[in-house]
Amino acid sequence: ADQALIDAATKEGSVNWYTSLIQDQAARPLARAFEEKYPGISVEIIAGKSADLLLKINDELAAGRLHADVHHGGSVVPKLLAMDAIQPYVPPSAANLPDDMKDPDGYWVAEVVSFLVPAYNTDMVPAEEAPKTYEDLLDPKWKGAIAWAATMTQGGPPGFIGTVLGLMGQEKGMEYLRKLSEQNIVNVPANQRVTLDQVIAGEYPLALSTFSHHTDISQEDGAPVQWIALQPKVTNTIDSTFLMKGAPHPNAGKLFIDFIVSDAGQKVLADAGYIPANPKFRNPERSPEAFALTPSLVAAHLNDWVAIYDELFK
Amino acid sequence: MPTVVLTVIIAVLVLPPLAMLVRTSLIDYSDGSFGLVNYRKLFAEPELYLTTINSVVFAAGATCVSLLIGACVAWIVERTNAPFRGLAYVTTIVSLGTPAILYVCGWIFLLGRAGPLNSAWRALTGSFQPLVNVYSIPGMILIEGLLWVPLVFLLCGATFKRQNADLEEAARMSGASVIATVRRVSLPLAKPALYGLAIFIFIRNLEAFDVPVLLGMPGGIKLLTSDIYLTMTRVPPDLGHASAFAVVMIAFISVLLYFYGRVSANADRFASITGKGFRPRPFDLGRFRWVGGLVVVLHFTLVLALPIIAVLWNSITPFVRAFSVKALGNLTLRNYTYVLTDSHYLHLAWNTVLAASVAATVAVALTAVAAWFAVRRWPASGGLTQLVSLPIVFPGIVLGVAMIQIALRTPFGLYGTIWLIAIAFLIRYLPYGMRYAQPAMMQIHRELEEAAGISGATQPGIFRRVVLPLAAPALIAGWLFIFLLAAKELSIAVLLAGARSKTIAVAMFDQWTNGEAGEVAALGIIWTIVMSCCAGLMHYLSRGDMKSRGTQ
Amino acid sequence: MTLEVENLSKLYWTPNATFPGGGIQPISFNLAPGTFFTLLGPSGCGKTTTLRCVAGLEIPDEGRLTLGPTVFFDAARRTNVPLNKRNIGMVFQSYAIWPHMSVFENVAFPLRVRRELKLRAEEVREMVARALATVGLEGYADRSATQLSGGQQQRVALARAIVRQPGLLLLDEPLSNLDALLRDEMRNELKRLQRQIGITTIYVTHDQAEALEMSDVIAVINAGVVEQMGSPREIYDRPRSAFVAGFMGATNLLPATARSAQKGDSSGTVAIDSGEALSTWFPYDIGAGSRIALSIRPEAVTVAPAGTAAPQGWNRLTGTVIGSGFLGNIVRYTVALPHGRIHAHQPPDRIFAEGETVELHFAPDRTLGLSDNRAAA
Amino acid sequence: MTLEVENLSKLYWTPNATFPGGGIQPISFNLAPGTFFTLLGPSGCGKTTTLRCVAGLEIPDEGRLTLGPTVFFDAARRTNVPLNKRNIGMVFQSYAIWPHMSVFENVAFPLRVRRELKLRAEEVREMVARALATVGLEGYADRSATQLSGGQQQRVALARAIVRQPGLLLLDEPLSNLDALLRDEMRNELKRLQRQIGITTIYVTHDQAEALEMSDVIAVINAGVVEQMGSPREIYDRPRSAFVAGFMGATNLLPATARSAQKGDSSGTVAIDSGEALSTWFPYDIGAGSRIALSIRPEAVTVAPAGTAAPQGWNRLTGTVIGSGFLGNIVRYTVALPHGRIHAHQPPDRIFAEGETVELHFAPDRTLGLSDNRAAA
Ligand SMILES: Nc1ncnc2c1ncn2[C@@H]1O[C@H](COP(=O)(O)OP(=O)(O)OP(=O)(O)O)[C@@H](O)[C@H]1O
Ligand SMILES: Nc1ncnc2c1ncn2[C@@H]1O[C@H](COP(=O)(O)OP(=O)(O)OP(=O)(O)O)[C@@H](O)[C@H]1O
Ligand SMILES: [Mg+2]
Ligand SMILES: [Mg+2]
Repeated sequence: ADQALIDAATKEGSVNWYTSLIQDQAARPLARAFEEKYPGISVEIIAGKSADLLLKINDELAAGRLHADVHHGGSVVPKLLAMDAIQPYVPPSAANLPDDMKDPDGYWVAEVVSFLVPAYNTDMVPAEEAPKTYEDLLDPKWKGAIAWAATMTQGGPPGFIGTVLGLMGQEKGMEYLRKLSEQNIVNVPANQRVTLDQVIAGEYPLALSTFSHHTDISQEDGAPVQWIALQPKVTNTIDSTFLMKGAPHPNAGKLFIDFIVSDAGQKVLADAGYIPANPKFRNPERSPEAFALTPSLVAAHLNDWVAIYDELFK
Repeated sequence: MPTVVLTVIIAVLVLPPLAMLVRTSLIDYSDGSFGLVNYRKLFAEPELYLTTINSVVFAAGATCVSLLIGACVAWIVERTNAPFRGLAYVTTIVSLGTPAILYVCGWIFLLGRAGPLNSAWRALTGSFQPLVNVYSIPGMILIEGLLWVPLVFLLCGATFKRQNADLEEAARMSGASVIATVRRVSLPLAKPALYGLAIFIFIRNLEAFDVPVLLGMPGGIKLLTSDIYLTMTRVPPDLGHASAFAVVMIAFISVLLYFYGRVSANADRFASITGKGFRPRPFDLGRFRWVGGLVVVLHFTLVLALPIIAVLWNSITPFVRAFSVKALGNLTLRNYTYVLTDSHYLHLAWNTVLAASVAATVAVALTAVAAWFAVRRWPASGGLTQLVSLPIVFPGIVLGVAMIQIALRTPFGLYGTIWLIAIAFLIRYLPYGMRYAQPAMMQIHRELEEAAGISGATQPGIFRRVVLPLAAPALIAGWLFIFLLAAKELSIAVLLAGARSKTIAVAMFDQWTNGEAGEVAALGIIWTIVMSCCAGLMHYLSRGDMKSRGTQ
Repeated sequence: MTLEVENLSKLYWTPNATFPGGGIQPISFNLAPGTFFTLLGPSGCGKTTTLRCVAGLEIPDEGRLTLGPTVFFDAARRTNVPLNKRNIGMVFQSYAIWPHMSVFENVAFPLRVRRELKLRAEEVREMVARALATVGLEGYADRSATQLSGGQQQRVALARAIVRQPGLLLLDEPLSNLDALLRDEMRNELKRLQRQIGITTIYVTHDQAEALEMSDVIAVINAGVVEQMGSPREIYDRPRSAFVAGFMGATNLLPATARSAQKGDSSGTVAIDSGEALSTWFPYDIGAGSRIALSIRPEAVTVAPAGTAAPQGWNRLTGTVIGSGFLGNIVRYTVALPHGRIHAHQPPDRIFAEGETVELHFAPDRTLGLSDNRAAA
Repeated sequence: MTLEVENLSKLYWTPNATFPGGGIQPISFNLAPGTFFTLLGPSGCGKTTTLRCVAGLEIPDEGRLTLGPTVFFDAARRTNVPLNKRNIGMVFQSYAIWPHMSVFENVAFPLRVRRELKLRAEEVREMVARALATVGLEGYADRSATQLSGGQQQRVALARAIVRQPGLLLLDEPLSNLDALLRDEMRNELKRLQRQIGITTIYVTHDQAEALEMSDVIAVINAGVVEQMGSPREIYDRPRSAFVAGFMGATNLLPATARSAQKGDSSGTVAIDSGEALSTWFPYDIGAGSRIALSIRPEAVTVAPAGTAAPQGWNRLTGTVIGSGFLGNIVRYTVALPHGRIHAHQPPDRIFAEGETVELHFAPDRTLGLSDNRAAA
């Protein structure tokens, strides 16, 4: 980053980072690394679910007292874009990223990505019986045995639906989903992690739409769980980071975004168990073929997907 | 005049969020326009009839469970010489200190399909059908009921503690057995407390999210709130639906509170602390002492031991897994080391204790005065009870949003500070304070206050020197309850947390959503221990205080 | 200070009732400073209600209440001095002992809450000790108030009422749970205190002897209405009605109807309902044809063996002894007449057997002809 | 049924005390069926404690308690019949009226909770109505118990105790808040009831007249110890000690020291502390040199103008009238002696002025020489 920006940022002294990244392992180490690199600028972490953070930003905007500088999140980008609340900014370090990891219009850059994959309990399901393709999920033996987290975000059933539609096309996709709905998928009213834990605990043998890195973490601890690189492609969601329009500390915000996307930042995220946006830091074994749900795609279709969920799976 | 001041204070606290609630209920979140669309949606629900019945059955059942267990145990502990009485307090305080998600998950863990009970059954019979299905209305009733047992226990305990033994002894002399005495004298005298509590818990259950959602949705049981939960988990949450529901609930509780007002209209009828021969003496259960002890132990097992064991288990296993001998091999204290070595939590703990204790103290103080005004029918105190009870219907997240909006519009830098959280806690827990304070005031015979007035005490003097000390057991119980509940309150704390005002609950939530179930459990256990120590200390101090006053 | 009570009234209405369920009808009296005023009347007649109105614990429906220069209450002008400003000492019928305080704290309370007294801890301790000594509870100061016997609690209530020497003392049966000996002591103590500091005192008791002995003025109340107010002698010797006579000390009431009108303070002859004619003294006017009762006190009746001659001019009746009761200093005989019965108190050395026929002799001036409104009450 | 109480004791210990704060020392008595037994004693002497032990409300420290064939309590054998199985009617000193019930429900309670009685609603109504009529509360059945005057509450408590005709009746000052007239009525009613169904009754009162008139047996208790137990006449006429004499009806106690030992039921002459020698009757043995008190009842003393001759053999003292109190049927004179004072009851027609020098005459057989343990008590 150029010195002018650093100076301006140092003058601002702090940056308010609204983030749903895991605190202990990602957010605080990242903030600490930034603070070490740029002494004099402190990172104020405002943590929460992306939904909660969006509510807050919404109210701040409505009251005209924006507090957030930098925000992180996937599903929120479309909403904020619609509200014209994002300041376009392309950090210099974004040059390291592939094209699908940054917004063509410069509104956002990817920070981390996630793979949404099915996971099964290896004690309950032998590896050879585990589903390999989308079609396998329709096997009657899975009736009532598949769970998913009933969160209405790209990371939940709507994202799965979007992927299916994207992979198979509207017509065939709908036909597939109809069949899938006859499997009586259990709506676990919690997030993906809890659903995965229930698989590990043996409550359900198989879950859809879980984060692959969660399974990786648990596997390391010895948990009887395995994720599946469902053929042809699993879902890939992008968590992006961006600068708020009218941010109270725009320069510090820019500097921080630049840091996140830089190698130093990406390394911290990789160490925390996340899958960084920069493929350089990814473990190729753990990067399946994926269908990317970009923010623009989500922005365009999320409501349709939710409607399909409401119709078929609720 | 003082009534007016108090009414204004409470109104200033309660009404802005209420206004926000009503406003939110009129917003159509799909396009941001105003209208009745949320109400229309609420009533257009095709299965409204069925879900209403489900909800009412669930709420009523759970209310019965908690009242039955809580009141029973409270009576045994406060009014008899059964053994193990101290255990009930430990149970209550520790289980109140345990975060609710952990608690509910503990139960799911125990009774779920993979739980020890069902696995044992499966191993025994080979049947794939589980023995108990927690994902059913009875399961939900049981777990929701157990969740509220501590509230009932603390409140009834405080009420029973101050009952005049003479009245019960007179019943015994008339030939009534212990049971008949309880049924015909002890319980009716505690009627305002019990009715108030029943109404309160019923409403709370009716609008509960967690258990209905955590257990009902996987089981395919739809309650009134299930749908609302879904709309609230969208991005951004559609708060309109929930708010509309809350507004409807307000109408409903107003009706219930009106009837409650009629039940408790004549305070004199429930006055058991009199100025003549008042002796709070326990019953001698005789041979049935051990039955009483058994009930206390059972209470301990159900409300504390079982779920805590589940949580404890989770905190020492590297990942979530069922009880098994195999798992004993790789138990680990890693989660504890992790939590204990991070000084970050110290800061969070301090924030939590600060916000929770401020909220509890102010809430108890306000409601004690409000209850006194209301019970003694001070002029213009008519609406106080209703006003104070209003926040009971605010869904946490709605209140949180309202607080954000209010804070953003106030000139002082309230936004993002711990004080905002404390104020939100205060508003949220005012109704709980009232539940403890009101029956306590009713127990005090009017003449005790009159005698103080005659002696020259001013109204504040009477309140401070006679009413407060006599109501102290209930107020202390209320304080404990609010403190412990606020300390683990999630939705508000998460929403209102600023960079420097996070609470333990926020940290737990964060870990929870990020898959650190083991760490959450460990943190939960540590937190429970800390809270139990706090509460135990508080309890001990107040008990010593009572003793020195010679009422123990 | 003079206490003036004017037309004070307070009625309780119970639900679904067309007449009040109790309370007091307009009542008026003036008490000179230092008067010991006793309210006497049957249970439920409104004594406590009257005290509570004076104390300011009930808001009267009507009336005016002043102590010296201060108007405590005036219904017409809507004045109402708050009770804690009235400087009244009161013993509640139910004691109203605070269970959360020790005996000491209970008694010290009136001193503690009045900041304007500015008492040092030492003084408080001394005054409390003195009050406790007065009621005979030395050594109980540190006891919890819930660990006292009934009589001890009552004494704590009394100590609390007198500890700060109030301007007006309201005592609602303050000695009812004490034994005669202690009661006697307390009575003297109270009387001494009352004389010494000249507190006007309103005293409620159900013990006629107590009322007669202690009071300057007695009011006999019946069903919320004052039947008679006056000095003890007046009330005892010249009761205004059969009710007062019957209430104020034991008496025999023989029903009769006045044939002719009778002037007050005159004597005449009356035929009682059972037929016998008796010479009677009428303390007050009696209308012709009105119901009256002849009141003869048991101690005025001499029981004599049948056939004994009565003193000149005395009334005599004949009857049968049907019961006797030993009361220590006297024996009470119950003698059945052809219609009704008569009680007579005799010295314990005069012994009659049950079933014995006896003559009853009593002087005409102790045979009082009184209007009898009891049926109406 | 015979009630046997053997060595019952119950001591209360207050914290930080090396001696008990109250209670009863071992006490024993046997009551034949239908006995009316009265406990009499100063406030705080342990009357209520005794009742509570008999009722089963306190667990005695020691002793044995049987009613007829059933052993209620036996400390040695650890028997303890639960109180609700003892079929006892009790009036609490604090009434213990249930505030949440109407008067009717309060009284009906003992009938309702005893299923084994199998009463029809009609019968219950009737029995309650009868009990309420007994205590003079007809028409109050539907009142809430909190809307009653003190005396009315007490009567409800009484009605509740008698409504189901219990096997044993324990009454703790049941009439203390009632006026003399009503008390008299209640007394008769109680006595009638007690005779009619032959219930053994233990009665606590602080009213000596009541105790004397109603009781078959009286126990005078002092500081947890029974001082004397016996029939009313015995206790009144032959009190065992100065305490009993003083407690059982008003008396004058003149302190003295017995020079020589004295046999019981003999007469002698004693010099009182102030010097005068008086002829005295000794009902019980007296040891040489022990402190005694001469007890002379006020009604045994005749007040006469100075110089009047005393009847043959009577004692005489000279003093000055320093006070008089009108008690209705009598006037109480207080006469100052050179050392001490004497009360004398005189008929109201005998009038002495304050300051007048008078003579006091009293018969030797009414001058009782009694051991005086009061200082020790
Ligand atoms: N719970 C208690 N703890 C300690 N001491 C007590 C307790 N109850 C009573 N006492 C003491 O025991 C003694 C006897 O009490 P009890 O109630 O039997 O007296 P009583 O004879 O009924 O007196 P009263 O006529 O005043 O009612 C009293 O001195 C009292 O202070
Ligand atoms: N709160 C009330 N509501 C209705 N009636 C009441 C209330 N308080 C008292 N009364 C009635 O008013 C009447 C007078 O009551 P009060 O207490 O003045 O009687 P009292 O003369 O003190 O009697 P006692 O000698 O029995 O104490 C009684 O008949 C009583 O039942
Ligand atoms: Mg009264
Ligand atoms: Mg007693």
